[in-house]
Amino acid sequence: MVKKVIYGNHAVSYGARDSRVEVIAAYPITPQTQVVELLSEFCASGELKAKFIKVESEHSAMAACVGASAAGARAFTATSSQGLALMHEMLHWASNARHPIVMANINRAMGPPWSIWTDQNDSIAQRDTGWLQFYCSTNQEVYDTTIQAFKICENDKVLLPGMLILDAFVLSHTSEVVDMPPQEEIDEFLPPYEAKYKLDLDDPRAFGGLMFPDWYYELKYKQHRSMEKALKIIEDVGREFGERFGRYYGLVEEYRTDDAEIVLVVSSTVAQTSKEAVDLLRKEGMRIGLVRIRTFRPFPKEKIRKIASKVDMMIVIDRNISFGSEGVFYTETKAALYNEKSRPPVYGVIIGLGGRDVRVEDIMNIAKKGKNNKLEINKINWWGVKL
Amino acid sequence: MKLTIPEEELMYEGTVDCQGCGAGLAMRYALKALGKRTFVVIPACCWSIIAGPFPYSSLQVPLYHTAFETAAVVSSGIKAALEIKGIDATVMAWAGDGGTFDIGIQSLSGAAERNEDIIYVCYDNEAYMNTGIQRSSATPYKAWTTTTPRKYPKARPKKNIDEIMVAHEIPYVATASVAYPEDFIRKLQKAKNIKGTKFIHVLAPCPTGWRSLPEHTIKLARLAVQTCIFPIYEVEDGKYKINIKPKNPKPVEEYLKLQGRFRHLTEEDIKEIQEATNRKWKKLLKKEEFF
Amino acid sequence: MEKTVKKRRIFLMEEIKMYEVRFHGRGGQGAVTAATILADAAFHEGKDVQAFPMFGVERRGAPVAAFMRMDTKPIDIKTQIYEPDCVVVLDPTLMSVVDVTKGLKENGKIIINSSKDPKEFNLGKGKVYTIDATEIAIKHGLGTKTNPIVNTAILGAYSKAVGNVKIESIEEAILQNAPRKKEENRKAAVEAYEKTRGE
Amino acid sequence: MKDEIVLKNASDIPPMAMSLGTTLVNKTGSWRSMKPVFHKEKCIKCGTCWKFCPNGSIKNGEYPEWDYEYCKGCGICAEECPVNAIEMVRER
Repeated sequence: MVKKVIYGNHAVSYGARDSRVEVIAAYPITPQTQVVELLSEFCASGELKAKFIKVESEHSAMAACVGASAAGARAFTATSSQGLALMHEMLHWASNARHPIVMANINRAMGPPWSIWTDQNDSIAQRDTGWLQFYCSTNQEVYDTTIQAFKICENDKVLLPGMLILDAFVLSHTSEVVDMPPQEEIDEFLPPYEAKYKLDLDDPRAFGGLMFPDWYYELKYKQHRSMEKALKIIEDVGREFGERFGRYYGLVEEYRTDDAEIVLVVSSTVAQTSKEAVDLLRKEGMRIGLVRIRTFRPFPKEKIRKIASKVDMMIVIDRNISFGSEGVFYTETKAALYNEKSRPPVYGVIIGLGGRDVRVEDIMNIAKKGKNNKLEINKINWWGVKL
Repeated sequence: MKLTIPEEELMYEGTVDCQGCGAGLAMRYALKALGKRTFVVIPACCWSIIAGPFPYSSLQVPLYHTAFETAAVVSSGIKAALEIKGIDATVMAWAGDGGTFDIGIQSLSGAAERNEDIIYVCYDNEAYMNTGIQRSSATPYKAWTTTTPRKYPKARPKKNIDEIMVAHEIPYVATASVAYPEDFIRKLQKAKNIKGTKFIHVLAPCPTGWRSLPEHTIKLARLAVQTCIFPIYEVEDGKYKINIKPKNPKPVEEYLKLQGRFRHLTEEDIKEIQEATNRKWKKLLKKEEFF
Repeated sequence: MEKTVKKRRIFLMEEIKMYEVRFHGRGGQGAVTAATILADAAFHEGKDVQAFPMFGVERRGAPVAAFMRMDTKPIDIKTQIYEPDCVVVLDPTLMSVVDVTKGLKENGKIIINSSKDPKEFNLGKGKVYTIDATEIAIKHGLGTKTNPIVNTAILGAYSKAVGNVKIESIEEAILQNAPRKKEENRKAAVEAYEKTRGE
Repeated sequence: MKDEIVLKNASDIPPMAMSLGTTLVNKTGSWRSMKPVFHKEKCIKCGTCWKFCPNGSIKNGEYPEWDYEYCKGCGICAEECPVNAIEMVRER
């Protein structure tokens, strides 16, 4: 076991290395570059036996991964923001063709204006491409999730690509302690990828050709069913990982929700800062907890319903905005609850777009405002916007 | 019968290409040349349809359909996977002119610059035929397409993709024509044994889009060469060799007049095309002489 | 997942003795590396740590900052550092362009790479320590005369001035993290540790 | 190989559009309006017709044999035959 103080970006690289990825294709973009720099060194030193294709664009990065995965290799890439947007077409391709590619996306705001700082609009915009999405909150989780993502995505019942997501700078460029288990133990947890469907000289088949309306619909049904089945696989894999390595993961993380009246719905690093806020508010006597949505696709509707059934108020804090609607976690949370017999009021707050720092005081004040019925229920609460 | 090309057929009948399709014929030759240990990658183009549809395939080798602009890079990805798994096989990208000259040129250039070990074949029918004959940058000067009406035919010459590929300093660039299958097959077999990026540009007449007779496909593919409109040459490690040198090139008019897409040409237009053709042919002869 | 998280978080806020450090340097001087090495050293003493650069675009020569946070308990907070306990100044010429004491806690410490006596600095708050890290770096062949690399030497001064990370841990972290001239870097830190002057 | 693949419900298909059979199910002979008719006496067995058939619908033997189940009747064989041994006649 190695414990190291490493960047979030390097946690991705180590995670990919320890997952023994076979083909990497990537294009540099701030703030992702350290991921591919370290992977290049791993490949150059022979520490990782992988083919690294240094492509000319992110679109090609994903396309190369698609090709590699189609031929049965474990494929990996990393990107951010504009790069992810450029990949968009191939994200659909990867998912529709059922390639269990794993990608790290560093959440970075979309331009213009140029911004290199974090918010979730880049990955949220890819919500409907059929990728699993895991929003990570610590470097340890980044490393652990990279490895788990392969196991989840390559599962026969899933066979879908997965995206692990980390905040620009707040995680990508922040060094934290990361515990990396010995390679043999990871190999046991994550055996080599044996593709059930692949390009094969001995069984030559065509993949992805024209399909008339008589069957396309059924394929989409199957794709969605696989997403639904992934809910259980994610929990199973997270549990197995915990049993082996002592760190348990699931669809959501609950924090001090047992007797909570108010629950914050948060994600990514905002969730970590919010834990401090919850601790301080608890000290002041507020019965508050939080639920961190780790898995956004598939969306953990049942978990949200269960938590909602026990509380008086939910406040969803989004670091993204669906223009003309509202924060996307807010929409999804409400949608999960709409048909419940009793459900708490759900408030929506937007915060920290373009990397504006989210501080403990911000979260505390949001919660207090909610508690005092000062948040607006049918409007977006734009936290900290200069009006 | 006397056979001058390999007998083995690796393409099934029942393909849904138009009567007299040059692209269908080109694939038949390519698979004969490369054999069973070949992976084929096809981006959006006529062959996206010809190869299927679900649940059927017309090829006896593994085939991956991919997005329009990704033939070269998906092939790179497949090759990388095969290399890491120790599988020795040829990966062939098979794209139309739109997917090569236009939307696919970025990933093609990237793959060529990296010298990916793939064969990239562009079957050129000189327009977006699968979507219904829209102009591409491979469409010749003054040609009619549905987006270059006769009143305003294409105002710019065909892009010289071969020289663009030569400029990448890849080990092998060649042109070919479906009228000369022995030459095309020899080039593919040569390419198969060269490591690095190989680019082969094959002229594949399209009766539907060229407004020509289906039975004229070979005739046109031959006339294109004999008029020097589409010279057949190869560039190996930067060295030029013209493989078919018409002693007395035929007038371009013979080629143009068989195609409805050039029906509107005036005598002056034809003269202009003849002059441009002569100029380009001379330039190529000089290149062969000097390089 | 839920269970483990709760088990590990049973502390109350007053128990938190988080220590936050801000480094000031210029792009290319290795402020971020200094923060990372210090974090690594603290980690080896059993602390939980974070180190991060100023979130932005770093350009060679332009003023930059880097940060380090350590605690005896797990650190959840993911915000920037506004009120550091300590400030480390790698390049004294920055002091005329950057307010290095901004947000510094009243009883905070300031470590400056300078040949001057600490008393010569009148910053209005904090306790000043000085070390001529430039001279030490040149002496040990770190960087060039025009561009000495002082980020390891200054950590020796940190250890002496602040005392919450042992010099041995810093030496160890330097040996593990310095890309080259490991031993020279270690010696520079030790020499700086010995020569650090306080008010 | 020529059999049509019969699919009834979602469980019959793989999770992606993977081929399960060959295009031999498409009897493209039905496209034909003109049919190549072979005049054996003129044939010099040069193989030109076989070589240029876009779909490989001419089989190689001592003499060429047309696979009318698939031949689309494009007429290339007749056009290219150096000795006019192939004649295109209207289908009835």
